[in-house]
Amino acid sequence: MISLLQVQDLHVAYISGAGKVSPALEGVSFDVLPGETLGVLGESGSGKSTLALALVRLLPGNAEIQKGAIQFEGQDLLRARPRALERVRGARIGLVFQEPSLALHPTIRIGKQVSDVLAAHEAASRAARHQKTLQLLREVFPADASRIADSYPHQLSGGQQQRVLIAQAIACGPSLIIADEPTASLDPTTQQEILELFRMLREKFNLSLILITHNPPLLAGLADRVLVLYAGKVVEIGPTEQVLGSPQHPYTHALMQSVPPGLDEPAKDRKSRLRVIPGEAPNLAVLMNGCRFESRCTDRMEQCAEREPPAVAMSEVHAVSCFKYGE
Amino acid sequence: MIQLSGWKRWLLAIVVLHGIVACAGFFAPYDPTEQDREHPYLPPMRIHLVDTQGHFHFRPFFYAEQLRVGSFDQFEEHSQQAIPLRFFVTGARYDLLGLLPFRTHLFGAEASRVYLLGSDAYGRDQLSRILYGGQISLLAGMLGAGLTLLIGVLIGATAGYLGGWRDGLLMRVAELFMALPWLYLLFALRAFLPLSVSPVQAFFLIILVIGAVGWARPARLVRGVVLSARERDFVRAARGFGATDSYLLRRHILPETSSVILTQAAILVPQFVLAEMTLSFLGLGVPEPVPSWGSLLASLQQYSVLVSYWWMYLPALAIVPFFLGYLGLASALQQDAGTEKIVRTAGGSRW
Amino acid sequence: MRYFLRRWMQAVFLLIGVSILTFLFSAIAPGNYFDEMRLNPQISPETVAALRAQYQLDRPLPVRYARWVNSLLHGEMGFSFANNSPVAPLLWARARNTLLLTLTATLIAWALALPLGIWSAETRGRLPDRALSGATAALLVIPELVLALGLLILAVRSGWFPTGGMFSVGFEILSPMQKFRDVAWHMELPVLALVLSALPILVRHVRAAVAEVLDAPFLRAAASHGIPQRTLHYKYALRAAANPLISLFGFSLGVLLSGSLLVEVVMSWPGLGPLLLEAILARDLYVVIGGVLCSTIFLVAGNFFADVLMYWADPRIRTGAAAK
Amino acid sequence: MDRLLIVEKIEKRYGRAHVLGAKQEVTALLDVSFSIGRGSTLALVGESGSGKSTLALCIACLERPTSGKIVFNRNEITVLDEKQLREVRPQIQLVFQDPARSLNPRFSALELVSEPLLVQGRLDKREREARARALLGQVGIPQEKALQRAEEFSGGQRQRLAIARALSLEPKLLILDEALSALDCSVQAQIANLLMELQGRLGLTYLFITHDFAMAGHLAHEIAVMEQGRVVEIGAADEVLGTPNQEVTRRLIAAMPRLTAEAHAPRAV
Repeated sequence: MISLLQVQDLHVAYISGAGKVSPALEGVSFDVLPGETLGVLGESGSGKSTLALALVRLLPGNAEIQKGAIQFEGQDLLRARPRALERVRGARIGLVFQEPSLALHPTIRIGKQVSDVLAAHEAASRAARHQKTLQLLREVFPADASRIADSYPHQLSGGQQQRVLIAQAIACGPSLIIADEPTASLDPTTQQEILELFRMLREKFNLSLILITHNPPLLAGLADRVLVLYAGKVVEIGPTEQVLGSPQHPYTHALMQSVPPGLDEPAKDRKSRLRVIPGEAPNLAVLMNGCRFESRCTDRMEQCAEREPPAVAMSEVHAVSCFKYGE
Repeated sequence: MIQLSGWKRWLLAIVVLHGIVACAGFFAPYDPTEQDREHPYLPPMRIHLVDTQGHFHFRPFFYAEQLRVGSFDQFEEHSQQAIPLRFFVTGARYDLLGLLPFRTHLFGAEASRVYLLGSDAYGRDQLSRILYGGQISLLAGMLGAGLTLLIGVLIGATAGYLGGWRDGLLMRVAELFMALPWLYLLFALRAFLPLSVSPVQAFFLIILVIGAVGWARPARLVRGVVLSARERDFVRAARGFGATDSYLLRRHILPETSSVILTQAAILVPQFVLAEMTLSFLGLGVPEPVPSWGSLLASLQQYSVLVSYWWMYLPALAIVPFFLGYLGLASALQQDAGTEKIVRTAGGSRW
Repeated sequence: MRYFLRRWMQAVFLLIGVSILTFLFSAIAPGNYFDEMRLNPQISPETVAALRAQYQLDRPLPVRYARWVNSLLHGEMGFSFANNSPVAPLLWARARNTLLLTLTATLIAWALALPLGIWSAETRGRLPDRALSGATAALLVIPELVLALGLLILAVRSGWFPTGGMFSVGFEILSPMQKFRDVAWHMELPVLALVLSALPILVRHVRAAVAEVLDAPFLRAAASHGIPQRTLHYKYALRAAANPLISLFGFSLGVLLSGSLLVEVVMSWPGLGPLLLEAILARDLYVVIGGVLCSTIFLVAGNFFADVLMYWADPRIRTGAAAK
Repeated sequence: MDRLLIVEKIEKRYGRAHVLGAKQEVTALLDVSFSIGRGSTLALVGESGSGKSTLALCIACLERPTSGKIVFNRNEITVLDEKQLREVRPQIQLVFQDPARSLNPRFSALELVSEPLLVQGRLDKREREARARALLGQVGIPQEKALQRAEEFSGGQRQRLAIARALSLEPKLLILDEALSALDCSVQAQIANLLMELQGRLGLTYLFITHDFAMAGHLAHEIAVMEQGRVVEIGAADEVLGTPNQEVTRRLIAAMPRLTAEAHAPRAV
């Protein structure tokens, strides 16, 4: 199958006012197939939010894409003109953000905000847009779409606001949705509802989905493949069951160990200590030669501090960047 | 070289400017009240290095001025009488910083008085009057700002920390003061105080009036900071390990207000210098013969002065470097605090 | 509607408060019109006492306040001793001129400040923004007193503008059109002084308000939906910045009213400024109180207008979510 | 078993007086009763707005319940006045969700941890510093970082600082108000382990407030479930998790994200 999105060797860095460069992403490569869901797993400081913004070229002014290529539906987004980008954003790629309460304009009605997205990409009459807006809102609010359309953001709950953002993201029939921690600020039950909604919409519109999160269990049962980011680098990528079930990279392995066991485990196991990763994530502003995880790794070898480990293919679909599996 | 960051550089500039005014006695060639009836409204003198014969002199000199023949207010240079400018001369006695008696002046001349910035109706030296006038205006501004901030912080912190009806009452009163355009309020307060008073009384009267006018805005700002600080988790935590109110205020809450207070100070001082100038300009401030920047400008209210003696406007320009310094300090402080919000609530440099 | 009712009540309480406050201060004040009169050897102490009694200045404060409120309700606002006339007509003649000056300056200043501020925010950190910031800083360090005097000297020396007043000699015989032009010509200089003194503050505030919104997450979200930049800046950003800008409007009115007071005195414009100054020098109590109250009414009215705008612009107020 | 804390029928209502309108009242807690045994952990689970944090503030003596009684260490603390409360508060310490906000950013690590001792007037300056350094060691903060300011620490380290500070007065009860929620998975695990280790070593009692059933199941001996200001279910952790009685509990348990994919509806490929 031909990939929908192909990211190659992406490097992004933040440049401080004093000209100090601290890399956020280094050599990130992956692809997304049509209709596929890719989970991006990373803890704070791993560069996962930077990745989301870099994909649609909405990085803040102090960030710089240093090199790489982002092929999407046959064009390189890193070389696209601003007008071409406006035609891609919202129309072909939809974005869903972490804080829904901040991502909606506070003084414009919901319906208007959704139809503005349509207006930006489609030449249609006002009445047609209104119809389409209601239809879109019905996808996410089967019960009371028209009441929601007349509301202002502050009148909605966090979960409802997130649904509106999703409606905006799918408004123009995109082929890819990028969701950056879409459920982090929500209650557990609302969280499940939103994930369920993603699952439903994905089937219905044959969407590809990039789901970015710090919480591994969220990806189980939703993502087809998982990409693990650590300190700006891809450490492991592969099918979800393999990456979460039998992680190969020492970091992924340790991360999965540190998740509290589920209810299916016997009670006495639950009261034991969790396995933890010692130490702290590295400071990226300090130049490093070797593996980023070297100082915290239990399996470290001599070469780990000297060179960066290359990606090693465990199988056709599973790759790990670690010297444990050869050069 | 010491590298000074942001606001400290501006603070240094302000300190230097104030230093010059504070040592007015040294920089001013004459006593500000000393009259020279021979030379009323003398335009600023030209300082020469080359004489009429084309000879170059290392020591700057000026020509004595004499009345033009047939005129009673037009002067011309007396080209035969070149008077050299002397530095560190001994002249009128003054108290440096109000303490040390001194007689040395930065510059002066022997045969005739030198008027670098011209003279006024009584032949008083404008430069000296500007320098001495600055002492009154700046001191009034600073003391007024100090008084305002004291009242403002006291009321703001009380209202914010106590909350409840006391907060409501104090803030309603603050709104009362802010509902008035500030110059009207200043006028009203001044109107109800005695008109003809001695210069010293007038000076303190003005500080009192200015101080009473401006407290509402800093009070509201401080209250806002205190109110939000009081609800901070770290204040809760400190209460949790048994901290008393006075400890919380001292260690956790008031330090939060420091950047607001500093910024307000940088905004209020020039505002209040201007307030003093305005009152004195309108004849409601420090009376003659004591100079202040405002009363120096008062003569411009006469049409004839406006038309003929442009140098009477020079005192107005003296405040520009001071304003620049304070504006720079305020912006640098705000940038330091990392919020443009304070700029907005503080309202630029005027109400 | 409860919102308006509440605002209206607040405004009324505010005016009552200001009037009581000014009365209170006037009561503490040593000296009044008749004390100055007593210094005049040609007027006998008995006459002064009689006059004091006639105007009931010897009565306690609450009584005087009640009498003053009563005369206010009769459209007089007390009595001016110096002008020997009720205060209200005096004030009204002058207040009109002050309003003319202030409102014209407000309109012009806002018409300039909005586009300049937005432009500055849009080009943050780049050349237009830096140039504008420099220009506003330069204007900001020149206080209005200095500015007004400087402009006046310019007028006197160049002869381009009239040097004060509101009318030319022989104003009465001019046709309405000529009258209008004559007043407009006299207004140029004071309005220029007011606009130049208010403009830097307004531009800076507009810039800050818009710049803050341009950084807001919802604008980035809207951009991620492909909404074009023009719509983003002129529709989304301005609407979101409306709130601080509207409250800035009330504030700007206060600045300009104060500024106007000074400019009027310097340029001898027959507004409240000169009247108030004369009244202060003559200790003409009720005129001072009236003038202060008058300015408060202007400001309160301006703020009320801003509240109406705010209600219209912000649904959070309409739906009562901002009540807390 | 000996109960360290007994909460009986407490209620908390907030009244908001209004100038024009009538007084509005919000009920945050309604008829809440439970108890915690010495040296054990009770997890309080509920969604946002269920009244968990209000309850925490009431128990920490930072808010007064409108009615009901709280007995701590055999003393009824709901009847004490402000001065007496100041004596009790050190024995009950709170750790907040966001350490960035619960630590004064102007203070150094050492100042932060020794502040409670200073406030309580315990020990002299040298002893305080020695004690603070020992505490930093206990929570795994390296000694060379003792003089860094709070804002220079990472999120996990800040939470360690907050715990060290809470421990400095040797409290009997530690209230952990969503203390792990803002942290990354791997950091959560580190702090969870630290908490278990401290409990074992110092015999601490925990009130663990969370919306995360997985972590509650891992840390707690007993679980109480809250909804709309009430405790709707309470019992031993395994019973509540294994055989939930209430609809809310079942819903919350069902919403727990699980690593094993079978938990979810299989996806048609």
